[in-house]
Amino acid sequence: MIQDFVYSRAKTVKEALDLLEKYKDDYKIICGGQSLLILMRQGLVAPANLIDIKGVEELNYIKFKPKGGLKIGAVTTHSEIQKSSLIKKHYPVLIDMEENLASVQTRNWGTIGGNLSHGDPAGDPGPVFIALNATVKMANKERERSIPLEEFFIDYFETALEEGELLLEVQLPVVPPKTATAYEKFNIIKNDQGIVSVAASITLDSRGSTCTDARIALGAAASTPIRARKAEKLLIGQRLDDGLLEKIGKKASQEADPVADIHASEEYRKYLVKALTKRMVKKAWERAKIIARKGGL
Amino acid sequence: MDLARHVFGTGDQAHKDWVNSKGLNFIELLLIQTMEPGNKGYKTLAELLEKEAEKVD
Amino acid sequence: MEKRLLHITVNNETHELYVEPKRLLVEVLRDELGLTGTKRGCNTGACSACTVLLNGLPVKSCSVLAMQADGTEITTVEGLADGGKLSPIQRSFLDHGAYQCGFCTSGMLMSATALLKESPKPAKEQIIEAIHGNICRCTGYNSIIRAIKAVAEGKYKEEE
Amino acid sequence: MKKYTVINTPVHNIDGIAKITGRAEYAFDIQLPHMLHGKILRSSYPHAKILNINTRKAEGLSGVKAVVTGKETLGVKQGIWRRFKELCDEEILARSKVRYIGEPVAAVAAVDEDTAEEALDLIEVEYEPLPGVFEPLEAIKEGAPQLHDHAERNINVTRHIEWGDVDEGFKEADHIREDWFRCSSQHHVCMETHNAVASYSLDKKLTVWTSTQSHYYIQVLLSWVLGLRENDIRVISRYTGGGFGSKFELDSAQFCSSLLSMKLFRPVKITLTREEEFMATKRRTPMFYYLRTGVKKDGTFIAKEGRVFTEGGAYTSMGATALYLTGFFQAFPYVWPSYRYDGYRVYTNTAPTSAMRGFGAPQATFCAETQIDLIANDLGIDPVEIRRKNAMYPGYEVPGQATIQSCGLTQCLDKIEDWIQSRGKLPPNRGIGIAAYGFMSGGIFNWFDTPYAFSSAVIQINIDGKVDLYVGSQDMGQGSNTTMTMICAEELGVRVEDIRLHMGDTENCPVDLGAWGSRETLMQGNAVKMAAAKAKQQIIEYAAAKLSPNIVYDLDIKDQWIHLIARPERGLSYFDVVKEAIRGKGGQPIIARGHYTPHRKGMISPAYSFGVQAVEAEVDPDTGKITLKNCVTAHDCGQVINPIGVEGQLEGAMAMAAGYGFTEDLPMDEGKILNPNLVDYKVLRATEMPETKVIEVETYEPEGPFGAKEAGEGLTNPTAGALSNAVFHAAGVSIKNLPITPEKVLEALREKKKKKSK
Repeated sequence: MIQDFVYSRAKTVKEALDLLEKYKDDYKIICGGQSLLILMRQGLVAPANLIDIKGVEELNYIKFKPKGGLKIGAVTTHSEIQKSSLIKKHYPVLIDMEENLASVQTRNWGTIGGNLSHGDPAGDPGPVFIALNATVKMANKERERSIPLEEFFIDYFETALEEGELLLEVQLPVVPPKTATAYEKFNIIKNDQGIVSVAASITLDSRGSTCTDARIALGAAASTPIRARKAEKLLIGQRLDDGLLEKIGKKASQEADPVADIHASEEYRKYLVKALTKRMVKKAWERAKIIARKGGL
Repeated sequence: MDLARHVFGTGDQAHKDWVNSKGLNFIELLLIQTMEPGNKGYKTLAELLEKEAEKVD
Repeated sequence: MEKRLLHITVNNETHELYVEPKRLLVEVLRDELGLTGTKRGCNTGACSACTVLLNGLPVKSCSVLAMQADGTEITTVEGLADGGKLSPIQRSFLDHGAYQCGFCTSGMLMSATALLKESPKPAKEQIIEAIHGNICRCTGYNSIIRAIKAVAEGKYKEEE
Repeated sequence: MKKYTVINTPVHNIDGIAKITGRAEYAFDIQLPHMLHGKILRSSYPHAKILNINTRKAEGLSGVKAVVTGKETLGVKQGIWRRFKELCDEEILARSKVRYIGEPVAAVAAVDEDTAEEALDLIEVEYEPLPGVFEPLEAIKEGAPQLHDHAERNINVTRHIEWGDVDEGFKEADHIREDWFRCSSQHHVCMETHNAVASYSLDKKLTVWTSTQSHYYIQVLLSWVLGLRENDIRVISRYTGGGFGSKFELDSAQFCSSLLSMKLFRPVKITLTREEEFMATKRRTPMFYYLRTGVKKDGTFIAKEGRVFTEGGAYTSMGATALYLTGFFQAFPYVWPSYRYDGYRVYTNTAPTSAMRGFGAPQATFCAETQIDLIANDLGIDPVEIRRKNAMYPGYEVPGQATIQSCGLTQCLDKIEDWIQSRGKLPPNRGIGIAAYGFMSGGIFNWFDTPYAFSSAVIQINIDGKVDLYVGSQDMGQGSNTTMTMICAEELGVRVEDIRLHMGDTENCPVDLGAWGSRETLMQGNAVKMAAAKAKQQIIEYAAAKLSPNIVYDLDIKDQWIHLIARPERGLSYFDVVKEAIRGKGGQPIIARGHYTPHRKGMISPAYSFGVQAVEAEVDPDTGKITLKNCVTAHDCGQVINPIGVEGQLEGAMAMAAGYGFTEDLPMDEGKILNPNLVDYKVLRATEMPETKVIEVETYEPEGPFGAKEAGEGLTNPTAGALSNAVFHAAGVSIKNLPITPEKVLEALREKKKKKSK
């Protein structure tokens, strides 16, 4: 049963921030509410005030600038991202990710801002955006600030959002030349949340043979999406071979700190991190190689 | 043997009490049957039933 | 709890009613408007039996606050058979036995309707993806997939 | 004229239009004037004494109309095995002791659901927690906590099946295999959760709208626990949103809404939440299986010994039947010269386990078919060959148990072998596994102790030729309404649209035991056929006078045309004759009755379906993940009545059984189910379904209507076994512990590697 609450609807960012200020001691923000409403029905969340930002149109956009990169407004739905030709052209991995995120029904109403603010370590966008070096823009009544997405996630269902603060936008830098990203989650029922998920972004040198930069992000492998930095280091300046992949996989699974639940043991999750990391690095590497061959992006 | 099956099969209090009153333990017989090979529980019970039958004749 | 005014258009009929803000769209449709064709199969937004079209897009009416649907256009299963004529997907469901107990059927039909509107000739993968969120415990899905495919292949035209 | 005009033609489900337009009104949808809403307070302890229940605060909450506890009931220990007093052990509203988490202890009626739910928190229950026991092999040990006073060592039911000389058999065997298997639980996950609207009126009559597989059982059980006369209770169940074995026992929604309504003389509706559904509406019986099997070098089966310990949960429920059937079907569908089975159902402090589609047979088939492939592998014999060598055949007698009349098992094996060959060489990490199976067409047992025929039907033909067909069978989606309509139309010689079916209402439908054990097509079908034949006879008598046939001519009706069999062109319109017949009867419509109760048909069932299923699966060696590619089933269900229906049953059963095989499970901690929701409980989605193919092997079953037999439940039996065999052939590991999760597969693969490297 959903507990009673006072419902207020914001139409603009300013209205939203005023409401956050007004109700600061006890509120929840609802956008798509695809996760929140379940928690409220189960009585796990019972805010005195519910602030609805679904209708804040000024936060519903997908913009791309060849220099500035990509900007996605917080109330943009998953479906809008999935169907964006801009994103398909410049960040195809996001389409792969969205196509496998929950169900059509959820994607049609759920939003990217809501998903990230929920702070679920098993969420799909987290690892992919981290691999793509995303930053998030937040604001309260006084100021705006931007931080790297990997610093946004603090703990299970806990983010850097402070009281009175609203997530406004996700920003992605332009993808560097000869770079490609791959993402996969492991699950038993397709489109379920990943038992473990891995995103890898690989940048190759001009000849497309050795790795000059790498970002590996793991989902559901710790209390937040995390980067496997030690594994990344192993890649720099290297050429791809099975021996290297094995080492990277091992390292990544050592960096993972998963918990056991009814779906998988801790050990199995670590093993999956290894298997998926190997696959994603290889996949991203091969994609990057093709890009390098074509020259440029 | 079939009678033994009937006795175990119904497993109601009347049958249990009768078997127990004959110095065997109904539950033990059941457990022997499944814990040990060779159909022991039933054989034991069948023997008992035969003895009893003879008495009646 | 203070009730709020809700303007909503359902199957081309406009309604104005006062609802508690905590009411879900599915509750308003079933309990207030008596449109019980839309079902509820779970409490965790996992089964999609409650799927309706909101401004043409399939959503789970158990995962949308009624107040969030303010000013939108909703289509439920009751809105599919227009003027006494079954829609193509409904006729195809009949021919292919794409339902058994019928409890997930409304949601399935809404998902299928939205898919065929967005891409009239979907590939099998698209069909499967479109109904992935809808649980059916009876049919094993394949008859539903065949039914949607048949419409996609033009075997069922809109009745004149 | 062709043999049948209706049978074996694809017919739209007669409820189809209602279901695809949202007009079908389920009990879930019922809204009555002045109706209240109820909620049930459930135990959070797996095992505890109830010392006291204080309802004062709850009753004080504004909007609350009544609270009931076990104290206010007659305290009947009810159960569906009415013939065996000790097996009736469930009060539904516990009075002195709770035995599983989720057991009802009180119920509230209020003006709306939220208020009722709020009131639950205000009910103060004083428990004295008792130590619990959760595993059968623990519960049967000396000194384990005892759930019921009458059940020493928590033994609830035992079953013994034996024929031939097993011990001699093992002496003759060239090869003996012993294996332990663990069969997990599974939940029915009906899309419509259990619910009921009860309305008690001042004239002491109770009407209950509910979602059930047997309105008759619910009527009888309610009269027992409420102390009302059987026929002062009317149970209505027009549409049922899935059953699968979960909806033919009395449930907490039906009982509590009735109690509250009788207290308030107002309609009370109780709808279980999905969580309650998982916690407290019965489930598939988990089993620990020990199999010892002896065979000859050439694969001939010699002797088999099976021992089973089943997790009974807190009450008997339908578990006693599952215990017997799993033992019987353990030896199915093969010829075993000697067989011995000992089954033990053990009480545990977990949600009661009961009937679920297949009724013990899927567990048996998984273990048996997995072991057969291991034996075939040991001996280097082809899996199809070893099954063919030992397959049941028409006329075979299962000693002391059953006589097999129709049996198309060998033809099914041939068809599956052809398909396997057509697949050619498989890509790496792929495998095809097969499993043979059979199932009953309704049970002959009468533990419910009904004095009525097992199935009855009534027909009334009106002046316009429209036929009112009254049946007691329950359509829960399997399509029996359509099947009965088709059987009636065929026998009577009219069309489907000439028939108006009446069902799902104890007030105007004759008794049928309900939709379980795959009984409707054969049993209700026979009753309908008999009624139709009698009605037809009456019509033909009138026609005979008109057509004055030479005695050598015989009359028949086909497709509304009453004619001389030898000269079909000579005849009369069905409609004309009906008009005259009714006038001739002094204005009385034509009325006929039919009934069926199996006699002298062994211990189990009048007829058995057979089949073989092949599952092609791929195993990812890096993660252990299983992907289903193909599922082909060759099935002998006798004469097909409605091809659309049979196909739907096959595919649906396969999806449910595949879930049992590799995704569905009910993990528990101290008796608490850890995944009581559809996010964490994994049913198959459209994305997991393989290509499915159905090959009909038609036989004629003399006992069945038009030669038909079971085509619904049996199809749940083979999939888990076929899948485990597919994994065995794809990856070389055999998982004997359901469900076959990627983690288990991967672990087995790593074990195998270790062994190799050593």
